[in-house]
Amino acid sequence: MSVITYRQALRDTLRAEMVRDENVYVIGEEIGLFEGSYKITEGLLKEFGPKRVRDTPIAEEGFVGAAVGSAMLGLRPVVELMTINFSLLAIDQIINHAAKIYGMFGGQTSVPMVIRTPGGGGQQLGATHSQNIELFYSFIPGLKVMAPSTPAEASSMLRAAVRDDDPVLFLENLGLYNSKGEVPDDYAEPENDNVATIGRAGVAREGSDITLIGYSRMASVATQVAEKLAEEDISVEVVDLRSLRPLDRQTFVDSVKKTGSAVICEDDWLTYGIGAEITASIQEGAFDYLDAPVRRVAMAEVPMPYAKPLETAALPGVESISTAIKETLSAVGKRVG
Amino acid sequence: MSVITYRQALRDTLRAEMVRDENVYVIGEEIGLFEGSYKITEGLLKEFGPKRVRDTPIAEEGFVGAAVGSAMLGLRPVVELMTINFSLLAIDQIINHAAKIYGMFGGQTSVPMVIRTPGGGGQQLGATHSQNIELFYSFIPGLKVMAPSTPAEASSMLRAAVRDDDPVLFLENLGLYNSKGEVPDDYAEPENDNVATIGRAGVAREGSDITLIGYSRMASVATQVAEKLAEEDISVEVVDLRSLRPLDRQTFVDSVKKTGSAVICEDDWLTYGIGAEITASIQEGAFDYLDAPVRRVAMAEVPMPYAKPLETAALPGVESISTAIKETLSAVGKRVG
Amino acid sequence: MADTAKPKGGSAKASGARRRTRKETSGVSNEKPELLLDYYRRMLFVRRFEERTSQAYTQARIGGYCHLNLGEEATVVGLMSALRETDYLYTNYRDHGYAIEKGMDPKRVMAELYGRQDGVARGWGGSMHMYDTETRMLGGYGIVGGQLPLAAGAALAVSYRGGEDVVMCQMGDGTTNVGAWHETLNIAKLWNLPIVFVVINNFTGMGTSVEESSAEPDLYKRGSAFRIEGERVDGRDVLAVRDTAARLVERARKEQTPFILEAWSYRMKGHSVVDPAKYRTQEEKDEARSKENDPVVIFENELTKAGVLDEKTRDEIAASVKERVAEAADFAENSPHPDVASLFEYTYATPVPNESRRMPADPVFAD
Amino acid sequence: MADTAKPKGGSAKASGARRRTRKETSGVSNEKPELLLDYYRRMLFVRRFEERTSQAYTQARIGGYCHLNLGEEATVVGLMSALRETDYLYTNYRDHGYAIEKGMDPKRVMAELYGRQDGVARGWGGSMHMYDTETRMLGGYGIVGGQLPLAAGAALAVSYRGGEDVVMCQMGDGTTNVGAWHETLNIAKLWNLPIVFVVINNFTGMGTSVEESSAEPDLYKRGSAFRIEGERVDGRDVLAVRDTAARLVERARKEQTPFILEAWSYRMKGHSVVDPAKYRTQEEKDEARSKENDPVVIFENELTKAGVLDEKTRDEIAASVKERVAEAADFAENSPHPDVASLFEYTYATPVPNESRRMPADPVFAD
Ligand SMILES: Cc1ncc(C[n+]2csc(CCOP(=O)(O)OP(=O)(O)O)c2C)c(N)n1
Ligand SMILES: Cc1ncc(C[n+]2csc(CCOP(=O)(O)OP(=O)(O)O)c2C)c(N)n1
Ligand SMILES: [Mg+2]
Ligand SMILES: [Mg+2]
Repeated sequence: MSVITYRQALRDTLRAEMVRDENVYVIGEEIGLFEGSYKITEGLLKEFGPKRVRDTPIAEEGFVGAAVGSAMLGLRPVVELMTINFSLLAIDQIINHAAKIYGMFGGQTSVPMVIRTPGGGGQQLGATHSQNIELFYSFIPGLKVMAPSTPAEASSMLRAAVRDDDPVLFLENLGLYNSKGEVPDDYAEPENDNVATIGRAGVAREGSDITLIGYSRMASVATQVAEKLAEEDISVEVVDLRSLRPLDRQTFVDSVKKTGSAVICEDDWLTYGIGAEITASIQEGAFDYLDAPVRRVAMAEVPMPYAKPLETAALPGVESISTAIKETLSAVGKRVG
Repeated sequence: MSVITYRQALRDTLRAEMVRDENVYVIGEEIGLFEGSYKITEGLLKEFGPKRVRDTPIAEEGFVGAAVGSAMLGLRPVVELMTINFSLLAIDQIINHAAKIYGMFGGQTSVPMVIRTPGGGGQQLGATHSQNIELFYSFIPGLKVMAPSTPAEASSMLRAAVRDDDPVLFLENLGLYNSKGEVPDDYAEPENDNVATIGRAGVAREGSDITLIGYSRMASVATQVAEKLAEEDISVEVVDLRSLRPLDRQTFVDSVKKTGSAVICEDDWLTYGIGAEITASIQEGAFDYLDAPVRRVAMAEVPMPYAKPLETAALPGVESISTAIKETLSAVGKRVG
Repeated sequence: MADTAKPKGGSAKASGARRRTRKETSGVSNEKPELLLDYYRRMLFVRRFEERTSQAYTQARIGGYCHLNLGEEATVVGLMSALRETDYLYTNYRDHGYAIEKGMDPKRVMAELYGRQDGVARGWGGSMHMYDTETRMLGGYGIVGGQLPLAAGAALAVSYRGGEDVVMCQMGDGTTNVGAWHETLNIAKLWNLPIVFVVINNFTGMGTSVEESSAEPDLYKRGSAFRIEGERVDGRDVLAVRDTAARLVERARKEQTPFILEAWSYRMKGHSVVDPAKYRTQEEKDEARSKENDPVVIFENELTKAGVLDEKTRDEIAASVKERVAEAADFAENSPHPDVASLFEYTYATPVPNESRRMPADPVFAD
Repeated sequence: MADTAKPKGGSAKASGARRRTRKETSGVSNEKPELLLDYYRRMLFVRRFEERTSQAYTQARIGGYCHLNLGEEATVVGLMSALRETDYLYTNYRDHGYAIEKGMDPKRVMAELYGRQDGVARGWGGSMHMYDTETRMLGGYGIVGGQLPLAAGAALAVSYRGGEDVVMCQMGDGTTNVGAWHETLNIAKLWNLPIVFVVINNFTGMGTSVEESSAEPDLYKRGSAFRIEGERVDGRDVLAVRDTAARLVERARKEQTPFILEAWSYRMKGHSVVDPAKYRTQEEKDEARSKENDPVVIFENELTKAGVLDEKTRDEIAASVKERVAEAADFAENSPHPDVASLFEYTYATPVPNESRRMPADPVFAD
């Protein structure tokens, strides 16, 4: 085991997949000479040359669509969209084309491609650059959506995404790139077959009092919350969704059946956010086990302000999540530490 | 009272608003000479001329954005997007611009505009032309989203949308354009001040056994279901959401508190669909009143197939909704007719 | 850039005049009779196929949006004759003729229109979405301009692998105004992609004219923003289309660079089958449907005048075309509807756990 | 179309040479000294303001993305001098200088950078989103190209009402590759809108060169796809920029039609404050920061040579600029942070029932 950053895990795994399969190439804005806005493609242009590390003009619709077309002929593009906010410029090619081509033409041609893109607020980037809109892609049959929260997941899940024959939206997070974690020693080997299963959630930490559900950066915040509350003798089970589409309902429903209550924490807006589906699924799958309503802790429903105090107030964090957990536990009559 | 179509209600109200306020103009593809793909703008070019009825090139991003810019200077554009599917080409202008300008610049300039667009499956239009993606807009703070289901609502709600100072996504439905209903005799008068309140749901039909919730076309299907089940002595209360953002939770939660159970019917896909939020809200707002899990009847999660039998199977309808209602009622131990 | 014979806004007279001029420099006399008859047969086939399609639509055997190639037959046959079998094709939703001419079995094209299991896309696509991996027709697309980036991507894959293939990307005049046009052509030129963008100029989007929608109405010149060469050709003339297209396709293959080809012709009917085209004046309607502008009639007359087509052959061809179209309709009629049990077969190519396979009435949890 | 002095890929030598050529035809001798000193003062102010901004960013007083106008001072001042107060301006995120030059109080611009209540956008926008209804600077925008359709829409509103105003829409070279460029310019020409599209060519997007991203690297020529005239100007030369811009702005006003103006100059530092520009060679860095290419130095030398600027005046100006920048920073520092209680004030202009005003820890139902 070695301890590396989430960024390093992505970069090295991407490199390994490029070594393994020469149909894999990366494409996006400023990923070559500039080495990526967030340096995930550092060194790749030098190693693989411009054919396999393709800098594009600012033309999200054009180059995402071109990646889709190339995938129709069997290449395996890994697209970088600088942030998920800019995906709105390419969303027609993602939703109306990448996600539809397999089904709309009766299963003749698959579209093996990955779109890597970071979400994440909290960087004072303002209203248009701080959105968490993975919902849009998670909603679409024909797409798969993955959201790793640790370096180890980032590696095994990116490998899975690249090897899968369907279009995968691979959600990263600005707030996770520098976070560290353990990975297997061979995580960067091209021969590595440690491939995550798309469509599976995981229990990141076991607990018995309540289930706390998150994904991406909020899964890691959830773990912090659990650690903090453990000191107050509250035992929180943390479920990391990992895959937003398909959604592994059984894993979190089973957890709730065990604990009897749940809180969801999410970086996106509450109304219609990812947590709505999680909540709806819990009430349907664990109706008789629920001792209190499922609570959601999400971003305040405003365009994200630039000013730091406003931004901080708008975002969920350890404090607000802990509050919701304690309120839920008192609603079910469990002792609150 | 007169009985007219949903189409006529829209057309005549639009005309009346144009007469009332000369800052109101309509803009979109094929709305002038062609009189609109679905003829909502019939006769308007002739009456108001090309300045106020502006045919555009096929350039959704460009003309929607231009409408936003003109609204910043105080015009009140009513944009037609031929179907909501094509809104994906303009979504950056809608979400990153129209919805952000008021907040991002600290409340200096509002964006008084309406984007009218129909959703709707069931017309054999295939995977890219049959989507119900109002979710994307309903999720966005800064936008308002309205979804009328009857001619009377279409009229009073369009009037409200045009007079509101914020960007409103006004959802119509291909399957509703020819549907008929009563409207007040003066519905087409420019002086008419019958303006709906944005942000309010309504009880479309009272009942006591169960609450059935829908919006747009599915609200009208819900009423059909209620009528049919009434014959079997099942009393269904129908809630028409009308406004998807803001969402009037209290109205449907109050209904569920009365009936003790709920089913949601929706044309969009189940996972992460509009119904997820409704369900999540019900479990939070009426937790102690719910006698059975809230069920959702939604579209099968596939890209919409062209072939009629497949399309029909994929869509919710009176049958499938009735089934879910009866199953829910037997789960709560109520007599099923 | 060559500018051959284009009627601004579509005046039959002007175009007729220019057309004659062009004719002096090429024509049927240099061609093998069998080839000419083959083109004629194919053009007639597209014509009759589309007429049958229209009829079937009216009889509610075909649903959805349905756009026909009526008036565009010479362009369809000319373009497809310029491609190798191994070349790739992307088109818009007005794709029936292209599908057939690229090599798909008309029976299966008609079956697709009927939404049947033997359709080229198993009934999942319908009129706007003909597709066949085998013949390398990689799709009709219903989102205006959606096919452009895809086609460039296919060319990118060819170039990535050092292949010899060319991609042809068809679209309408109105499509040159979408953002994807700009982004795609820029990329195609920057990356030296072997692709020919073909703009079918029928002078109108649905009802909006080229002049009202394109600030540079000479569409083949719009490549200037990318240093892409363009040519215009009389799309009513199958030989001119074939020759110009072949020249550009071969240049794209050899020079590894994109080109634009604008082919103009008349849309004989409404935008789609259900459109009565009320926005057209009677004069415009007459012009669009006049014999002078009808590529099938034009070619028939030329072949007759040149002695290539006699009455007997014409009747034979008409009969055989009629029969094949009838066969296609029969085949479609008798092909089974897709099985509802197959509804979840085509959402994903790689199956993974927890995919939703719920019918509308199913609860989220099976048990 | 005029093509003045543009270094392909940016060779200082070549551009220096061309620059001299141009100088023979215009210059400081025809201008009033007070005006020249005013330009100088304003350019220097932008320079020092941006340097202060950079420093404040390093001290974590400013957050988010932060893009500076360093190297672009002559362009900023020249362009803004060509506009009437009543004309409208839209820009990209590299907007501090424009905001100030369009008339906003630098104190409030700095306060916006600090995210404070007295900021021009009350702290909601930050560096990329300067905005002020009063001075008709209708926004810096962070989505590349997002401002283009908006600016055209503003021009549409002017035209709708028969007004006299012109809209200027600023953007970078990389922005000419987005789809919105195409859609917007086409519309602007079709609809006869009074708007000037200004492309600031600093030879690069973030790190990608114009040649690698634009198949027509002579950016002012890209209007050819819409029959829009374009000109190029040496953006290091404040008078040349002012004159060319003024000519196009007045033509747009009079002729009610759009124009393109390309102004080239060097980006002295990285793309944004945090970018060390490692992808640039030492030679490129030297060139971008050389005195020969520094618009402030160039103008200072010219004014000195022309006898307009003596040492004393220079020092006075330097001191007054320094003081005003310090004042701005002080003002910003002392402006209060926005009140968290105002978080829900700016989501909607028209309040309606059931708006969400929940903080993250709040339940969906208050009680
Ligand atoms: C993005 C998008 N916008 C609008 C439409 C609706 N639409 C379908 S066809 C059409 C006109 C296209 O005109 P043109 O490109 O000239 O092709 P033609 O139909 O004349 O062959 C329009 C506006 C669409 N399908 N997609
Ligand atoms: C739609 C979109 N794509 C990508 C980005 C990221 N981005 C920000 S600035 C920039 C480069 C812009 O270059 P240019 O237009 O030349 O302007 P400059 O920064 O040189 O002034 C990019 C790619 C963005 N903000 N928006
Ligand atoms: Mg056309
Ligand atoms: Mg630049």
